[in-house]
Amino acid sequence: MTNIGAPVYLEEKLEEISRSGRLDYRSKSLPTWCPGCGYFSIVESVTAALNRLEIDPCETTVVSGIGCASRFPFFVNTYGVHSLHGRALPVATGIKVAKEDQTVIVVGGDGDAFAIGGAHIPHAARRNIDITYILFDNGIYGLTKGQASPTSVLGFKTGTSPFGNQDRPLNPLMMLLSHGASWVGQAYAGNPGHLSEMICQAIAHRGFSYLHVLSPCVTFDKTTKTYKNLGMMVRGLPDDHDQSDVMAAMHEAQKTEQPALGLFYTENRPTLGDGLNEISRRSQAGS
Amino acid sequence: MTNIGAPVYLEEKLEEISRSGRLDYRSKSLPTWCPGCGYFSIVESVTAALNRLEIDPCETTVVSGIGCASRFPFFVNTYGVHSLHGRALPVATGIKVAKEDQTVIVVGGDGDAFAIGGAHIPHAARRNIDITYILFDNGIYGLTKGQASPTSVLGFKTGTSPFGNQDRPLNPLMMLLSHGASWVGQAYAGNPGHLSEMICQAIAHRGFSYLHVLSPCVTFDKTTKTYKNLGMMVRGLPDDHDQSDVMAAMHEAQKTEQPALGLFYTENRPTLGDGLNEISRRSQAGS
Amino acid sequence: MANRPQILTDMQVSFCGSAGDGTIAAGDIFKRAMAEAGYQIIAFDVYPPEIRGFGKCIARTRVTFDQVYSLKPQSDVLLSLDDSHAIPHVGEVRDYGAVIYEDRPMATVEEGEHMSGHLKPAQLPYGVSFRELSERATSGARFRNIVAVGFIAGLYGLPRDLFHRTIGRKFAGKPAEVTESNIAAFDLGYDDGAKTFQVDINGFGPPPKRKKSEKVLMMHGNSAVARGCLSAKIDTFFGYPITPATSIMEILAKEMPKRGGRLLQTEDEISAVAAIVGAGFTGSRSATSTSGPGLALMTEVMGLGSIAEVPCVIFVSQRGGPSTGMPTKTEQSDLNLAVRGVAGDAQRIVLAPTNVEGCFKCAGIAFEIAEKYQTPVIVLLDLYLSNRYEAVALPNKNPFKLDATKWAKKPGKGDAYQRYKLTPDFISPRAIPGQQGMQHTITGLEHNELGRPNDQPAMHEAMSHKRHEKLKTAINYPNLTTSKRFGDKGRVRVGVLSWGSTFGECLEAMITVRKQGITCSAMKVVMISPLPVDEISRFMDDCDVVLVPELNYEGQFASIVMGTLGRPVHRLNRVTGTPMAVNDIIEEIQILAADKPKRRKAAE
Amino acid sequence: MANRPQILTDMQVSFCGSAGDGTIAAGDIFKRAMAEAGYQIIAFDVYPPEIRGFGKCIARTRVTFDQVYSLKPQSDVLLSLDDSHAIPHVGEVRDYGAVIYEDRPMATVEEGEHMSGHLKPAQLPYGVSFRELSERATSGARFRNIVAVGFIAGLYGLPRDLFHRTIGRKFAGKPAEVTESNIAAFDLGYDDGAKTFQVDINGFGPPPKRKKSEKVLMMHGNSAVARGCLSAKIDTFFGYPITPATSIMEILAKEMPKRGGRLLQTEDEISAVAAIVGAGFTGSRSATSTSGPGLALMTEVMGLGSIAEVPCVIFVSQRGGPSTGMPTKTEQSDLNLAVRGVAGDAQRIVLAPTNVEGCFKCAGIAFEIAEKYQTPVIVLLDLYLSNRYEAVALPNKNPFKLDATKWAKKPGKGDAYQRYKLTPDFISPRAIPGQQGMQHTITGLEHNELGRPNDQPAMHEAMSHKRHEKLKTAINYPNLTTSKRFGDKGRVRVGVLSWGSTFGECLEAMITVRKQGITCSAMKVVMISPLPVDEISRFMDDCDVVLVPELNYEGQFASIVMGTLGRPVHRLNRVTGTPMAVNDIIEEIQILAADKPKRRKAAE
Ligand SMILES: Cc1ncc(C[n+]2csc(CCOP(=O)(O)OP(=O)(O)O)c2C)c(N)n1
Ligand SMILES: Cc1ncc(C[n+]2csc(CCOP(=O)(O)OP(=O)(O)O)c2C)c(N)n1
Ligand code: SF4
Ligand code: SF4
Ligand SMILES: [Mg+2]
Ligand SMILES: [Mg+2]
Repeated sequence: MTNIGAPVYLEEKLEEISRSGRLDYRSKSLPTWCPGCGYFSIVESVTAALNRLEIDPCETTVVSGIGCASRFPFFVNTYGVHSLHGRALPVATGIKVAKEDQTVIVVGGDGDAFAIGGAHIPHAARRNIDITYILFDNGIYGLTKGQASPTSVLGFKTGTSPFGNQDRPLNPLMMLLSHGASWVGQAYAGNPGHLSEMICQAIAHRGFSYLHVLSPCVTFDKTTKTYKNLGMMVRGLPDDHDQSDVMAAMHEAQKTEQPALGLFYTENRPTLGDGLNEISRRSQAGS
Repeated sequence: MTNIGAPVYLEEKLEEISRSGRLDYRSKSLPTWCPGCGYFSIVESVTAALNRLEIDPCETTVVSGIGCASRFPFFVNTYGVHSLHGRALPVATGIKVAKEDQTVIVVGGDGDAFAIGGAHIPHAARRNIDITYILFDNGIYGLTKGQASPTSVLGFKTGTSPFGNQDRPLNPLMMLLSHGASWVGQAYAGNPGHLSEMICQAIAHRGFSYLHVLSPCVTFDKTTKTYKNLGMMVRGLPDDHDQSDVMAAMHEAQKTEQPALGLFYTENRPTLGDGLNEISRRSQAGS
Repeated sequence: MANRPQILTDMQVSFCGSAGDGTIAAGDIFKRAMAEAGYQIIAFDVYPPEIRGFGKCIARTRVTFDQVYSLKPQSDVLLSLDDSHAIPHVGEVRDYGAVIYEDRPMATVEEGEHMSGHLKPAQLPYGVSFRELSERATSGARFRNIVAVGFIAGLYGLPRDLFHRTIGRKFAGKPAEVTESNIAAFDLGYDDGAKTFQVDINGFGPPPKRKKSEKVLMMHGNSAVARGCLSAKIDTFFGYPITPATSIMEILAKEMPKRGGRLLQTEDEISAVAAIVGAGFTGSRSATSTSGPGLALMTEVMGLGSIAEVPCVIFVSQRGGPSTGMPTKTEQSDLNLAVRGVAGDAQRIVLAPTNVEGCFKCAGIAFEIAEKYQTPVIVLLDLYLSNRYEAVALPNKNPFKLDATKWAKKPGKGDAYQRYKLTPDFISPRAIPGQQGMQHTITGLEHNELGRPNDQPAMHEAMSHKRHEKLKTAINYPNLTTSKRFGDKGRVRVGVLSWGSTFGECLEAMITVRKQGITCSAMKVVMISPLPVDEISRFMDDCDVVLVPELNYEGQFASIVMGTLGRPVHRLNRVTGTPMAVNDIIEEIQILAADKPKRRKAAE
Repeated sequence: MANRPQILTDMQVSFCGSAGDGTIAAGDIFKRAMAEAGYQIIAFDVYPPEIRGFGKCIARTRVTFDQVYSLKPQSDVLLSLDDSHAIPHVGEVRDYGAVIYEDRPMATVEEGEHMSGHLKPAQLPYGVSFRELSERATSGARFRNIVAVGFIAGLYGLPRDLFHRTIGRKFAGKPAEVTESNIAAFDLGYDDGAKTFQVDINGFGPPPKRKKSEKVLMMHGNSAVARGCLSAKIDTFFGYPITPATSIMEILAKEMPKRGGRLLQTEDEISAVAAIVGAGFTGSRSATSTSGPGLALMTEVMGLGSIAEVPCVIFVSQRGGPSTGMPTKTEQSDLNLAVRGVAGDAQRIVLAPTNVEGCFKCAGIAFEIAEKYQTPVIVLLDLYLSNRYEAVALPNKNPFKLDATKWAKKPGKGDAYQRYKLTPDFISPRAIPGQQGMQHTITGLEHNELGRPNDQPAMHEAMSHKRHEKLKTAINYPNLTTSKRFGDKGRVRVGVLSWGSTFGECLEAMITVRKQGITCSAMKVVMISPLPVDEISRFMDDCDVVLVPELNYEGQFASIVMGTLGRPVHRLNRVTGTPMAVNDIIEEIQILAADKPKRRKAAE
């Protein structure tokens, strides 16, 4: 786990990919991200996971907000909604409630999720809606050309924090655990093998799964969350980590100086769909 | 602490109050709440605390959203903003950033805070803005005549959940701890002595203080968070609870079946105002 | 004595008291019994804004043989359960109408605070001992309101068993004693009323007979909306409580799950509207409901719905504004927001029903239109219409189309599905998740036919054109009356152009002035956006002057009409928080009719 | 040859290439050098929507002796750094203008893809070896764009040291080699240009002299807004990034702390506007900035600002809509939202500057007006105005009042302070937190003079009246030109009524058609809400026909004018995402002028 590989680009793997069937999940639009952006490995991993899980592209909907990360749906050959800044989760909620049999994946950036979209996350988690949320954390606003985000580190100089960011960054993993998410994990764009594995598990989980992906913005962050820095910081979860112990998960999540990759916490409990079915049952039973 | 007294109403204490000087903090409008509503003890405790801390009414601004709880500012003789549903915190942020020397108190209901206002709490907490947030948790939407709220218990039948609420309630204390609030406590409207003490401490704290007040809605909740039920559930924090240990605080906050009253966590760290001053200093120093 | 009617065929009863008196409940029993009997009903209650507290409540019910369109400015009966609240309303009782009040109030009443001292000479006073009768029936004063209902029923000789049935139904869930006590109280009141001096000597005539092919039900605007949704087979509903829209959601929360529908209370209005866009994308019939403050929060997502072309329905019940405003008062001032409150050029479909039956129709049709034109549809009510009760004849057969979608065919091999194909009717054939080989991504960015981001001038021009032209064709949607003219045909002195709940009052005013010899027509406009320009133009061509009465300060509909047609109208605006007084409209028509035919600077 | 000018006094240069070519940087050096020399400048760059990627960039700069109001439809010089992007723009070069392109591209170019094959007969081709010269100067191809700037400077004989200084300043923070390499590249380009055939034989004339009492600065609309804020001594700013408004916030983030101001990036636009309402309540001069999608989110809180009567300022830079729309294209389609996008009857003050200098003025005045009338004020720009550079003469003395508040006196003993006192000028004297004995609570509920909730009819009528009448008086605010007429006086054939960034093009069109013998005036309207009705009415009285050109589909300003005045206008709408072509306006004026004087059905 400490041996994090170099980023892997599509081009290099084209041969392997076309054999695998993954390409059926790719759209004809090539990603418009900056060369070297961490996001390339995420799109690659998502298509690989869908392929591996044999989920039909037409049974999958990918929902995003606005941001570099949120351009994602255009690059996959599933159904997609490129919605509004911060609103991917409620749009996805509508989709899942209306069409329980779709596999719904939500993608987006740190600003999209924890700034403007912050009201929605606790509710997706507590309701345990059966969707997968993949959060692309580059610690910056990429699309608007580099301003501080809720996960920007202290002191980071950006367009809107020219004298250094003074607002303590949020701890997304702690938050999601406290909201009651039933699957919480972390991965790193610079470790695509592990990323791919985690995405597979997250999609396979029945309930709300939250995967936090650390992903460098090579254009607007040359100093803090770079491949170099992150590569030195990330570590694996302890071997004896108990994935069913929420306090243990929080304990690990506190160590933000050394972000751990892996599955922090998982539990099985009724999903929102189960709850709605229960309501239907009761109403038809006459109470 | 286990000996929770009966609710105390203004009328009974009128004599004591008028001697104390607290009445200077009361406005001429009498509360329009239902007789027996838990909120009466909160308004009483806030005025007592301001009086005890000798904060001039004109140096205090109370900000609220919309809801029964949010009618609060009309009943005190400070400056006040009765703002919009869910927006008390950002309005208060504007006030405090603009006028650092005002004592700013935010009040509001569970729906106001954790449903529509959910995006704002993490940011008030992480910035450590020096305001006091008193949350009136009755587990229901009072003003709109009884619908489920984010803290309604499972199975609770309300206007919008006639077959029983299926959405797992949020755990506000856990959330605030995970957001990095620098003072997190809990009180109960049925224990006004302790409530008063906590409000005093919360206002005195330098930084963002969050006080969660359990308060029955006697009109729309006859079955779950009643005086009777809450009175049997609440307990004190363990004697050896370490208020500087965030993991210990979370451990206690997990026990929602037996809500603990007291100060869960506190720390001293720079406030938003300190950060903004630091920015000014750096900018004037030329970097 | 000349004014005094011989047989009463149109009776309006107002109950007035404080929140604790059971005022609203009394009105409720009265109107339900009369509707049950087969009369036409219009009823509207006024509440205080506080949850508890002792604010004034008034429950007004108008009972008629033939259909009418609004409450009358003058009631036939005022029943006071609390004189301090009711005294200011004595003036609204007609000459030779009845004023009924507590004869023996509990506390001694101050000089001048008892109703008996405030009656006008021609009004008929009935002092009744509500409290004593209640105590006699049930050993408590709690049933004063039921005694009062009984008194009125007795006074007019209305069938006793009719009321017994209504009372029985109202307390069906409760222990048997509750019903019994209520009936006992009612009967004592009835006996007292029956043996007193009769107010309208020939009593109240029997109700008209009904057609077999319809169910007549008494309901308010919000329940009619809920019924419309259920008839149109709504699949999903996402909402957030807000007065005066909440009851739409509360009714659906009870009814949808029984029919396999799903309802979720979201964390706020933004999530609610985002969720219906998500649901709409999947082909689900989805709706939300809110009021002005919530609609303000929804504007951004509704813009997404417009450009991404997603069907969904938003019910809006307006209340007094701006901002939190007057949550328990009525107003028509969210029209601007509904029609023009959106970033960029995004025209919307906005329907505004004018009565309770219209609420049912517009609610159901909204789903059809949303699907057909692939766009958000707003249905605009107000507190008055949401809470106003009418006896409505519902068709026995479901009148709504259950699929109005133009579906796409699977594209040929190698061809991609074009979600935003430019077509002669401006509507792109649709595909939804789950359909094989039709995968696509919808977006709020300007896009090409495939849905890929594209901001080239020609593309933006073509797509803007498509989106606007598409909506224009909705004016001719077959199952919907988008506008309709009533009253005199051909050239008229005054035309009244009206929308929403106020149309009832306009119609009454028009009928009245025609009797006075003024040529007059009234046009209701149900589709406010896009505006049925041709019909309105033709109507205006026929009118010497056009009057637009509205319950808002700015004359919002008047501005929309003038802004679209570039022609002047006269505004009549009231912001009292109450329905518009028919007399105000009549007066304004009279002034306009008396004026010189050509008034140039009319727009101000 | 007749068309060829002898001395060039008006030069427009377009650099065109892909994002990686340094196109925008080349334009930037060129316009800065020319502004520094003292010429008048208008410049506007067009970017691709992606962060990276290889989309087209065009940097257009117009350099003139006297003030002009827009870019010309035809450039004098097109400099191509990438022929695949530049070829479609050859048509916008005038006859006998210069087209400059890479003579020796790196890769072999396909048949038909080299610029030389696309020139029109009368255009002058200049093939230059940018790449080779760059490599010669710096051993790399990175400085092709600087070579290109040098070539143009040489071609026109512009002072070499002027450009050296500008380059030096641009790279001031970087290592010395960077500046040296750039200057070397520039010089090689210059030498090459100087020794070639001269395009305009007498060269470009010397710049005009300046007045001492003003600073002339080149800046874009957003920086002018930021400067206006700083001159008005802004205290607090709360904002959330969004294209094309972000740079307002980014400039203020650098400048405010130096002056003791405080700026906070909030979690979203709702918090930003809520925070400025909070700050405004305390007496702080507070502002935010956003674009259409953010404004949509702000509507609810802005309604609170209106009814609670809190001063605050919202800068809005419009982009292509609806929804996320076209973030890097210009449009004027958020007008409806700005003026009418609010729940309830809440009129707003909306100012729309028409040029960069106006951005400065409106920004500063907005704080005065907000304070004076105790209300939110929107200042409406668009991407074109936000990003357009002009040389602006700023007054040396601060032109803005630093306190425009009507303050309250402390009430007498026993009297309560009335925050919403009804006064003859409709403005209630203000008090703010910290002032003793003036405590009060502001609210979004309808309220009485004390600010206590009150929804009685008379109170709501009085307060609605107060809020609307108050704003009407703002039309006469002394330091602000709310509308102004240009061109012919008295009766004219065609009047052009215009707002925002498009006014420059309207002015150019008006000047042109007057030379053609058409009587014409152009009126700019700077205060869009409340509308200066009298001035516009008088203007319309003078015009046979009125034309309203706008960069939106629906003719939003036209509808507002018609909706307010009830009089028809002609719409001219373009939604290309680019500034309006002056020629389009000219053509439309010509058609209207040629038509019969009376056209009735004009409104469509
Ligand atoms: C309502 C609204 N506000 C602001 C914006 C501008 N905006 C677009 S993306 C973005 C932030 C992107 O940051 P993040 O979510 O971290 O995604 P990234 O680009 O870093 O992948 C912002 C502020 C918008 N599109 N809509
Ligand atoms: C934007 C908006 N949405 C909805 C409402 C209606 N509303 C008023 S208060 C309230 C909920 C109140 O619940 P809570 O915050 O728990 O306060 P409580 O009344 O229980 O004290 C709602 C939904 C509103 N005023 N504004
Ligand atoms: S700006 Fe940053 S996040 Fe956006 S595509 Fe480029 S590298 Fe990736
Ligand atoms: S409704 Fe409930 S919360 Fe509201 S005042 Fe009454 S008891 Fe209190
Ligand atoms: Mg980011
Ligand atoms: Mg509550």
